Amino acid sequence: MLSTIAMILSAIVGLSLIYLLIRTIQGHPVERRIVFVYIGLAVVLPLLMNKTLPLPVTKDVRKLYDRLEQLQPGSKVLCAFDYDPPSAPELQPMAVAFLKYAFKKDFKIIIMGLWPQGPQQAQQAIEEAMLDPIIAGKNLVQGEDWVNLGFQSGNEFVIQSMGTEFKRMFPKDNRRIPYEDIPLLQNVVNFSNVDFVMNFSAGKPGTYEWVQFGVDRFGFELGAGNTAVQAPMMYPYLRAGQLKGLLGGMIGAAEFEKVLNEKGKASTFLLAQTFAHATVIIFIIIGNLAFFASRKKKTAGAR
Amino acid sequence: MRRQIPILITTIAGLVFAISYFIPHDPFGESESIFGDWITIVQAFAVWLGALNLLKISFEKISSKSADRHYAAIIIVSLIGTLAVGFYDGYSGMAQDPQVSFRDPGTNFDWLYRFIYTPLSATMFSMLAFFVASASYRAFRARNVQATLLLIAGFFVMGGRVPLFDMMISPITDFPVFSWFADWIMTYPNTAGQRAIMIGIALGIMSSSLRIILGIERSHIGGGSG
Amino acid sequence: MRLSSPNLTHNCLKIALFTLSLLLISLNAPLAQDAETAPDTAVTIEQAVDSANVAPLPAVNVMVADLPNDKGGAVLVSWELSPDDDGNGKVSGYLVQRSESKDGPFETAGNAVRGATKFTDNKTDDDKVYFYKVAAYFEYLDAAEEKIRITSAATVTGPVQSSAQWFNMNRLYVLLFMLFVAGAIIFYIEKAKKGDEIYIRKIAGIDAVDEAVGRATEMGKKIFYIPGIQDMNDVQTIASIAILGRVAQMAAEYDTWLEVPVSKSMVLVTAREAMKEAYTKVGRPDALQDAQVHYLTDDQFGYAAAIDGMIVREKPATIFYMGAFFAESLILAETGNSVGAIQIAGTAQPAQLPFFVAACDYTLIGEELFAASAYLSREPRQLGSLKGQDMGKGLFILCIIVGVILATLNVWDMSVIFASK
Amino acid sequence: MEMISIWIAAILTLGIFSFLYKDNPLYKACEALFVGVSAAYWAIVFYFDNIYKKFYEGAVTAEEPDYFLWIGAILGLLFLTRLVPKIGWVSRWPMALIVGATAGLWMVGYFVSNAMNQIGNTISNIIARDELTGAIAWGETFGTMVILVGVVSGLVYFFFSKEHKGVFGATAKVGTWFLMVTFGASFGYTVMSRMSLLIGRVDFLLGDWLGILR
Repeated sequence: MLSTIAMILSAIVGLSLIYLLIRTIQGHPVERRIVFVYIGLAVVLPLLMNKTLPLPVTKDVRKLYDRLEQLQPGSKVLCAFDYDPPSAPELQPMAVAFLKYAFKKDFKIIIMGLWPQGPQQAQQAIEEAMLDPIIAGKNLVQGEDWVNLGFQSGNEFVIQSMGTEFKRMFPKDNRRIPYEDIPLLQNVVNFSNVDFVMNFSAGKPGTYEWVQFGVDRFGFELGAGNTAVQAPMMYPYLRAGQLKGLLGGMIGAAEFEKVLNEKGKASTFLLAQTFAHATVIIFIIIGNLAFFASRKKKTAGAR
Repeated sequence: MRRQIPILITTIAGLVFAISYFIPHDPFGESESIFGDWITIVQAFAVWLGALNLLKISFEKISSKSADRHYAAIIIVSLIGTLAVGFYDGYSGMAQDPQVSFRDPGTNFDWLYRFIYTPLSATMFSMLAFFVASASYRAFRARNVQATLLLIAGFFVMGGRVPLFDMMISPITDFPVFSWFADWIMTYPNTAGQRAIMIGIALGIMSSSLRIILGIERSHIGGGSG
Repeated sequence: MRLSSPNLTHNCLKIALFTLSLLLISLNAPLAQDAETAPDTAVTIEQAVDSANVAPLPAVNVMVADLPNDKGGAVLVSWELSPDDDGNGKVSGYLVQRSESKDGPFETAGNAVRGATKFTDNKTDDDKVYFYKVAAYFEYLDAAEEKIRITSAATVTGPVQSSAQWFNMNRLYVLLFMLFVAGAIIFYIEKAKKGDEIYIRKIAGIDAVDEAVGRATEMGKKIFYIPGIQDMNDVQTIASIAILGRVAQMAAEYDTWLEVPVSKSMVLVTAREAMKEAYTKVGRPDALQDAQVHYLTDDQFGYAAAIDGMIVREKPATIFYMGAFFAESLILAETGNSVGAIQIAGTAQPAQLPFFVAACDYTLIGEELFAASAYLSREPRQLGSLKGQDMGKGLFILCIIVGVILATLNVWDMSVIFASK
Repeated sequence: MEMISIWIAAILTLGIFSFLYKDNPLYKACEALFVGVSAAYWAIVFYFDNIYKKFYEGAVTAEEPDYFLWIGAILGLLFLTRLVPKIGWVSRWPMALIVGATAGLWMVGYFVSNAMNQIGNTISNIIARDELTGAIAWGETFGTMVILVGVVSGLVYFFFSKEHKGVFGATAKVGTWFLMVTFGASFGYTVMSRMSLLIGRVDFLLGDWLGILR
């Protein structure tokens, strides 16, 4: 019912864009608040439609998946959560999908954050992953199967220092259990004792720093989930092999969910994302048509 | 004295971190770790400086009867209130067995995080979606060759990363032409452009760092040219 | 594309092959983490009815060596896979043990997952000598859900001693290239200090400054100069202030009102000084008013909203955006565009450049901002650095071209000297 | 309780969104709340995860105290002198430590990761071959050439000590095209990012608050 109304409404909204085009070409651009309304509708209506779309999986996501598939059960994976709530719509679905997959594959997860909010986002992601019946059935134990080391200040200096000794930066875990008393961390001294590093990053410090002060110094393997703003800057690293795979933005998250076969939030947002992109594209076109029309008028007038 | 000591500290710290990349042996390896410890602590104090400074400015606003003193009052109350909750949760959590962290689900601090901090910060940034749309309608023009190229590339990436264009051409072909093309742009021209920018920035950082370590650049310690 | 070393690729392929078959068995058998001394010889268990319950063959060709290029305290133990570690599920992992004497007792140094061929023992003492053993083991749950581990025999390898190195040889080429670039920068700074002319090419956005200031004068409207939202510790803000000096000079000459709203108190002070200097230079120090440079707020969106309001009210003829900008860039550029101002922007924030290019008349891209600042200020430090960096770029361009030709002709793969770990 | 919490979050969300209509007291109040809560949030996390866990427990209550950490704490306290303008100049010491160390770390880090490794990856046989069959991979070969041309021409564009004339100028021009395509890609991705954030908020309003999704 709601879905049908939403579809009819979006058709009407779509048609009204033609009116907008005419107004703009006539030289009366509409107020910005009207544009705001369109964007609001472009996001609200598709969410109500509750439809999923087919999505091809790009090779950067596939690459990460292939690498993860090669990790053996029992592999130790360091997970750096470097983001805050504003970027959570993009990164949280990745983190949840990753944790679900990792727990199902019996990876040992070591969580840390270079952003103060990171470990808290990680707690939320773990909470959600634990709801999965298969994972719940494993009765995972904090300290043996996963550990949250918390946050440490110092940005890239934390990575640099961890290259020698994790314990120096994280003398105790989130629950203040001393590093040496945590079963999972026995014989984990520095990066040479973890099998893979996964980073969810919304900016600085983040994947940039992990590559520069981690991968290129200590030679571990790194995979990353990034906000879309940051993702394009990571392609040189991806090509040079400094990054083993990249999930870019919510679309990357949706692809990751697809390839891992974990249905999550990102996939359900795909339609809204598509509508929003379409709206922006249409606005750029309208704006530019008006721009050229006015330029033509001007040159004609000058003659 | 006021000038020399900071310059000396800058140079020593800079040299330690630059040299230890090449010489892992002590004293460089070890002093790097010690300096790293200090930096993490100093940065923690820097955050406290920010919070205290905010308090100071807000109190000043109230005492000077500035127009936005009401908002300054909100800042003071919310800042002190959150600090109180955080300290209470942190210390009482330590007394429990097993210990509970202030960020564990169920604590008051976590409630503040989920229901106050998260909606405020996330909504603040989500407003950019509206601004980007209105800017693309009112300001993003193909005013010259450069801007035209930019908009065309943006057009294909925006449309290709979601199944928008590909659905339109699905009656003709099943091959996702546009998403393939968006991917191609990202993998090749984007990599090339980003790489050129990256190399340029790396050289720029290298030269400014060099000037800082050698004491030629002193703006960070409140001095102009050397 | 060089994504991984051949050895790794080889192993990865192997691992991928038997991942699936092993997954089933291992689902309920996480690796034991606790330190315990494992028996030296194979254990046979009475209940072992399954053929899989026979101890696996040990790892072969175990090698131990000091971890190279480190600061000591680490030994690298490497081996070749146990013949049983081939996808039939008979190996669950490897147990690395060490002792200070050849005859033991041996203690656990660590575990490695199946398919792994190396382990770094990071807990060694440089003064001591160590012996290592690498055993393969198989783990399963018996009828009582008890975890049973059967460990293979293992031979003792050693002795080995860890040590610190004085120079990381992998990084020699990095050092050479850095010395070249650093040398060039210092050389040209000294040269510029002596007063030697250093040429800098014309930059489109900078040429447009005259025109933009002139237009404001003709129209009798204001000029806004926005120096970004970062403090004075950001090089972009420093560059911005240098450009402001030049713009202020022109504005003073033409007697046009130049307004600089800032978001950091340090920037306020510095911008005022730069303006004073500029106005004095053209002999009009009295024309400068304090209100021309003013502080708005530290807050990002608050700053953007305040400038928005100013632009809409005052409708300036020209707006400069120079410095470090973040998400507010598009809000500002859109509003400036809507009042028909000429907009000249410059930033080194890659993520904001698209918005400036699409919404402004001229944009200084990345390094052009610094070049413009050197070009206008003629300061030896900046000029020399710019020239020195150009030397670095020149060397890199040369290396790329020569390297690609050599690689394509299969003469020499030059990339090895750049790929440093 | 859950219900009240969600209502509070929803009201705050709408309060911020009210700015889209126009600047108003509710928005300003929400903004002030945000500034206060986030400053305190940071302060608390840095206190417990660093000052308490790293310094206090490492240098004061530990069995084998690491006395070196005291120097870090003293430098940190010196930083706070900024609050007192008269003695504020001492805060330059810790500042000098951070600036110096960052310069040293970055100088090498950027040079290695963003210059050396990128040059190394650009230098390759432009004829790409399939890893398994050894046949020429035309798509990858073309892509490799695109990257080669893009990197070189981009670097030429950022060359400032030579005039952009003739072949050099033409190359620089090609460089700007690459930069523009790069910025276009960035632009598209940024739009994508911003829209996702909004979708996240709308999902909260419609789903968690109003409960009309699914």
